[in-house]
Amino acid sequence: MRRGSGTAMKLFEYEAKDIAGKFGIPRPRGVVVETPEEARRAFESIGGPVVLKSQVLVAGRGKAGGIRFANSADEAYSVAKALLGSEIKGEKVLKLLVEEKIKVKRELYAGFVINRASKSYSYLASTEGGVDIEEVAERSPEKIVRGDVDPLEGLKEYEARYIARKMGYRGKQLVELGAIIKRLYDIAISYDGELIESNPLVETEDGSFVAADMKLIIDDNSLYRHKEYEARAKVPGPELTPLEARAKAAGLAYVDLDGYVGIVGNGAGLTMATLDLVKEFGGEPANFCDMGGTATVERMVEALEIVLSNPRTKVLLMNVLGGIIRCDEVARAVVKVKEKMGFAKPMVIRLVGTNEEEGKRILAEAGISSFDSMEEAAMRAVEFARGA
Amino acid sequence: MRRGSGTAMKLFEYEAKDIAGKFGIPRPRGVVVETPEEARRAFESIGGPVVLKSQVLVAGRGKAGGIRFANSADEAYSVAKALLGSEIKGEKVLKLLVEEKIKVKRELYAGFVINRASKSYSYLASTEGGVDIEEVAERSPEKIVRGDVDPLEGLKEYEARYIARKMGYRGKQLVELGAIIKRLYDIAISYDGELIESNPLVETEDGSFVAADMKLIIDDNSLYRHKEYEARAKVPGPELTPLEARAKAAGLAYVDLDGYVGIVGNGAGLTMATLDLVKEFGGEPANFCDMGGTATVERMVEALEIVLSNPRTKVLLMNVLGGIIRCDEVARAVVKVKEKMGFAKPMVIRLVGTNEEEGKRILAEAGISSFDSMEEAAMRAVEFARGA
Amino acid sequence: MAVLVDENTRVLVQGITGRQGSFHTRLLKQYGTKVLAGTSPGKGGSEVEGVPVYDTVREAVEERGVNASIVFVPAQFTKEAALEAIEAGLSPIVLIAEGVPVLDSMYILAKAREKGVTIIGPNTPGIISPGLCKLGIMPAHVFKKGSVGVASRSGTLTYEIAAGLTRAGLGQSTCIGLGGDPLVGLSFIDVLELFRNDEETKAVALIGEIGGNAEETAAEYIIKTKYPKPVAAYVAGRAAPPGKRMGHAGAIISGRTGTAESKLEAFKRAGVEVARKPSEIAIKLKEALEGSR
Amino acid sequence: MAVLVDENTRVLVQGITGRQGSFHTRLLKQYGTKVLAGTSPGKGGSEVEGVPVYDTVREAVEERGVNASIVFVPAQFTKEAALEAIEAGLSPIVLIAEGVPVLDSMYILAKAREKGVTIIGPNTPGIISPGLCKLGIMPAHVFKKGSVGVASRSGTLTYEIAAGLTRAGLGQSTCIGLGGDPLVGLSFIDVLELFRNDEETKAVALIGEIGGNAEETAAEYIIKTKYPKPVAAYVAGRAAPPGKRMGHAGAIISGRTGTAESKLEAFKRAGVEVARKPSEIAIKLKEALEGSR
Repeated sequence: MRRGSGTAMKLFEYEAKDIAGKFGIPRPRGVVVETPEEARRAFESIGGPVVLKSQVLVAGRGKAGGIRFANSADEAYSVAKALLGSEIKGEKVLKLLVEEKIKVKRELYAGFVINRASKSYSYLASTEGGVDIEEVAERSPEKIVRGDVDPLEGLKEYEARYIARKMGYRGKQLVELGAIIKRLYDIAISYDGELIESNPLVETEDGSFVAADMKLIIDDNSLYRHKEYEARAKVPGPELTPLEARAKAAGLAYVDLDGYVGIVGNGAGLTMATLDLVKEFGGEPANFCDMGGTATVERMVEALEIVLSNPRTKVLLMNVLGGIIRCDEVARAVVKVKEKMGFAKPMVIRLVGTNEEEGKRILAEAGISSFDSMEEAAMRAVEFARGA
Repeated sequence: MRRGSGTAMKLFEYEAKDIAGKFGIPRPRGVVVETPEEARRAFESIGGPVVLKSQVLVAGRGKAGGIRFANSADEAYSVAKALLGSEIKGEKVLKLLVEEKIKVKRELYAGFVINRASKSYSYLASTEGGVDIEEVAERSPEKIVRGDVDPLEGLKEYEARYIARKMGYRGKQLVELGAIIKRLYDIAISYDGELIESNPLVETEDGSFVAADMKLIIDDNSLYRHKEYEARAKVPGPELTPLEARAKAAGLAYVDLDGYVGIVGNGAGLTMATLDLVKEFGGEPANFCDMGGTATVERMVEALEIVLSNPRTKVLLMNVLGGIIRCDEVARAVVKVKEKMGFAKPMVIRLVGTNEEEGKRILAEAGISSFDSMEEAAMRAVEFARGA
Repeated sequence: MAVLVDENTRVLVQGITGRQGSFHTRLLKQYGTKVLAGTSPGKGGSEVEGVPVYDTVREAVEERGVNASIVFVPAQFTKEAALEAIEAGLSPIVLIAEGVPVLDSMYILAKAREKGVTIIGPNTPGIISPGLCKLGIMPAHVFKKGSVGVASRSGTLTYEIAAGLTRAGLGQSTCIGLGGDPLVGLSFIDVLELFRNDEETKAVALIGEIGGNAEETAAEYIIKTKYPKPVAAYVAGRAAPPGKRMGHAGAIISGRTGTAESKLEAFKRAGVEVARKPSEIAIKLKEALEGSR
Repeated sequence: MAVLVDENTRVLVQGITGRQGSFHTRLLKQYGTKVLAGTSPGKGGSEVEGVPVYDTVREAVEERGVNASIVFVPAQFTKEAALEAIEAGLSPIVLIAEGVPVLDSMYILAKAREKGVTIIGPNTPGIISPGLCKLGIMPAHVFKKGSVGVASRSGTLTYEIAAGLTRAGLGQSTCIGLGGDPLVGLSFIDVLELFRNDEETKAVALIGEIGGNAEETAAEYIIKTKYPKPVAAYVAGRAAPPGKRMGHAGAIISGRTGTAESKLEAFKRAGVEVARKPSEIAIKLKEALEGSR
């Protein structure tokens, strides 16, 4: 069973643009490069001013200096040299997308996102693009065209044209922009997009439209039908900490936090509530770790080892409400880890549910005390941590 | 504008089976051959008893001797020699499909057809296949499983399994047969099938299913989205007479008949009614020829020439109720044809509607009389033909 | 009264900027049909024959309150145009194009059924309620306001028969071309149902042809419902051979199904006056109407 | 009474021959749920835990009259199974699987809406009306028949809170796991509406978590409708950082949307009793119910 991980499957700009190109969305001419020399050749093949864009997954690369221009092959070389290998918000730049510089008349926004309330895709479009669209929506809602797409019908070409019309376009531009909007939707459907957007979608000086930037986030539950990205999804991305990466590989839902109470629970809600209780009692959680409702002994052991190996963790708080998971198996997993890792860090175990007595007996034999109440356990864990 | 022609776009068995194979429907191992020598090699590659099936579009090739068996390479050679180049119901055999002989446990029928009443695909399936399914439906309706497919939903895998269940299958067979039925539907949808059927669909001795025969008729109005068959559709098939082929190339709806009154009309219903009137008055129509409601002068001329060049035609009866077609243009077309072909055959023209007076004047100047009533015109045409 | 279209029909012309669309917009307006808007993607803001053009149906509905549509786009694009009109709730929607792929028609008709919208066609001359509204491409002068409801699978043959009715002094309440395709929106039964409930309609003419069994099911319906108005029918194609399409995609005898004989016999069994010549329709209906007075 | 499932619920188990399906069929039957049929394509004719297995839902409906379903097939096949159940008109349909692609859920939910069918989940422990019917995978012993309606986005946390209610002498009318995915069939509002009309339900417990704005809209609904029954709420995830999925696919703070603070404040504004610890739900509801006597 797949477990939700800390991140979704975000594509690099150049990957999203390759898909856009396949679907017939106009994009700037461009080349992906990995060396300054390639950047120089890219400039020459494009034959004019270029923009060099760091291919990273973190947001805000522009403000962080990850997007720069070059007016000559030499400049392209030196800019590429500066960008490649640098870090943007902690993410190393391994590739650049070198593109022709577009003559911008206006920057637009167009995108589709899963809407929880309407249980459908919502479209969002605006003639004020190139900026944070949520800000535009808040500041100038009249500049936003939005609506829902009937999931059974899909977005029709004529609805896409209606959106273009509401953005104020007519004639050939309306038809072209409508086609781009329709294709964005087609990509969303084809790639199980949680979010797809072109921001900015540029209206050029000659009146045509070019997707100057593209973002596509794939629903990671759908990756089995997108084999080309499935393998990459298994490789931990640069946005994961080492422990998060290890947990992901083990199929655990794990998030690193800044505190010192290591937490393992079964079930997302119960685990979140355990974190909340730790905070409530004045402690700080070191992590979120949900083993899931059906974890095997191996997975429990892995969860415990990951949490205990976090140097920030001063105390382990485990909260299990056994249902399908049996308390005796949980207890055995705890004892196993204790034996393997030694008793360096104190463990506070809350254990109720299926085979509860057997589980408690096993823990008691190993000299580990357990609690019935998760609140008591959380309080004790915070006390331990403070004492430690 | 495309006009309905005398035939639909029927695929050869081997073509339909190639599609079936692409969609994952099991088919007998087989090779298409065009010479006896190829048939010999086909036998050798298949390595066992084979069936040689004449690839013709006319129905009833089996009874006409177009399907024969061979137990040796030499026999395959000689059977192929006999079949290739022979004629089956007037259609020349150019290709044979040489296939392994299947060990038949039971012959089934499965197919989808456009149902005018329900305005949807209807499925039809039976454990009594290999025979005329309409006869089975009449004789033993309890042996037929039938139903409609919701056009907005399409046929679901589970519906296909329900059909297989109703045919009496269980277990692995139910799943396999269901999958075949679903794929037949998928082909129908993908290829704009007016009719798709496998008859017989064979249950083999080992309990698996093989499409021993396949039939697929494509809606010719959809051929623009099936480019691979579009070109072939333009080549007149062997089922067309020379005049039908010429009319088809001209975009005319034309059907050759056995009588002697040549008929040209505008509009299918009006033209059919003209034929009916000729019969009503004791005559026999030589053809059906509908120029359509918007014919150009060129098309009218072509229609007239085709009908007049039919050696059976003793008299021409033209029936035009001008709407978008203007009577003066019709008259000019008639005069043009008369001048070009001479006045070998009498012409009876009924002409009313837009620019009627002008049209009649033109005819009168050319010495051709015209009628207001189609019934009067039809009666006169029959009289002429009898007198001729 | 009349059925489906009348003086309250506010018409949209889809594909108004095309050759056929603009030509017929002129004729429709000449006839007095309230053509309030047209659509043509990318041509929004322009005018055709004084009719404002919009890029989308939705705008035409929002700004002009149209409630019915006639679609002149080519067969390949009819599906998209029809779906746009269906989604906007326009009804009836007249699909003129010949050669619409049958799977497209199937989808259009199913979607229309779901949304409760009436489709006329495809491959139809349209519908006319003489004197009130013409939503089609028929030559208007052969029709006259009156009390005969006409439903037909044919085009020119309908004009022929309507002209005959008019000459005989029998005007028409509404004439509907069902369409010559195998799958069309309205059946004879649907139309009989409409005419039954229309006070103005005193008699009905059905113009059938070979192919399918729409005439047979209509005959059954007439028997089953003891249809209260006189009906006369003409069926074209008695001289047609089996297995050949006679001009219309739907006019084909398949196996034993769809022969003129079968249809004529069914009509006779149902007590329908059967005309052997187109001109007899007017004669038979005149007799029936005079007899029923 | 209870909502959605009760003693008249005739249950189908889809995917009954699988490990999870057969295991829970035993538990459901032990609880007294009327499990009348199971499905598993190709396994028709066999039995699981004494329950007859069919190849298709349609057969199970025809032969056993089932009217609700619990679906144990893996996430990849949940769409097909759910659509089969929806088409057969079963309701509610409980989708257990975690990891259903969100586009699949979107389609399932839209289709269910169209057909008027209730979906619970995906990624849900299911629903239980204690003493009447369990249609889920929850440990039954923590629940007791009574008058508190519970709706939750969580699994184990629900058991925790239900156990607390039971210990405090507060039984439950119905407990519904809405599901931990971004798109699920029932919202808090839907469930509040059901509980409002259920006589047996005297008070409601809502168990929310970060992500989305289902809690905020529920709070608005409570204000707008002057909700007549006491409501207490717990929201998990106050300690969660933004931008990270906390176990559930739906538990993520996106930008400024979906924080626990926002939800807690909304509930407070709506007069909902907000619990800071899971155990407080029972205390607050007990007070409210005693106060209202």
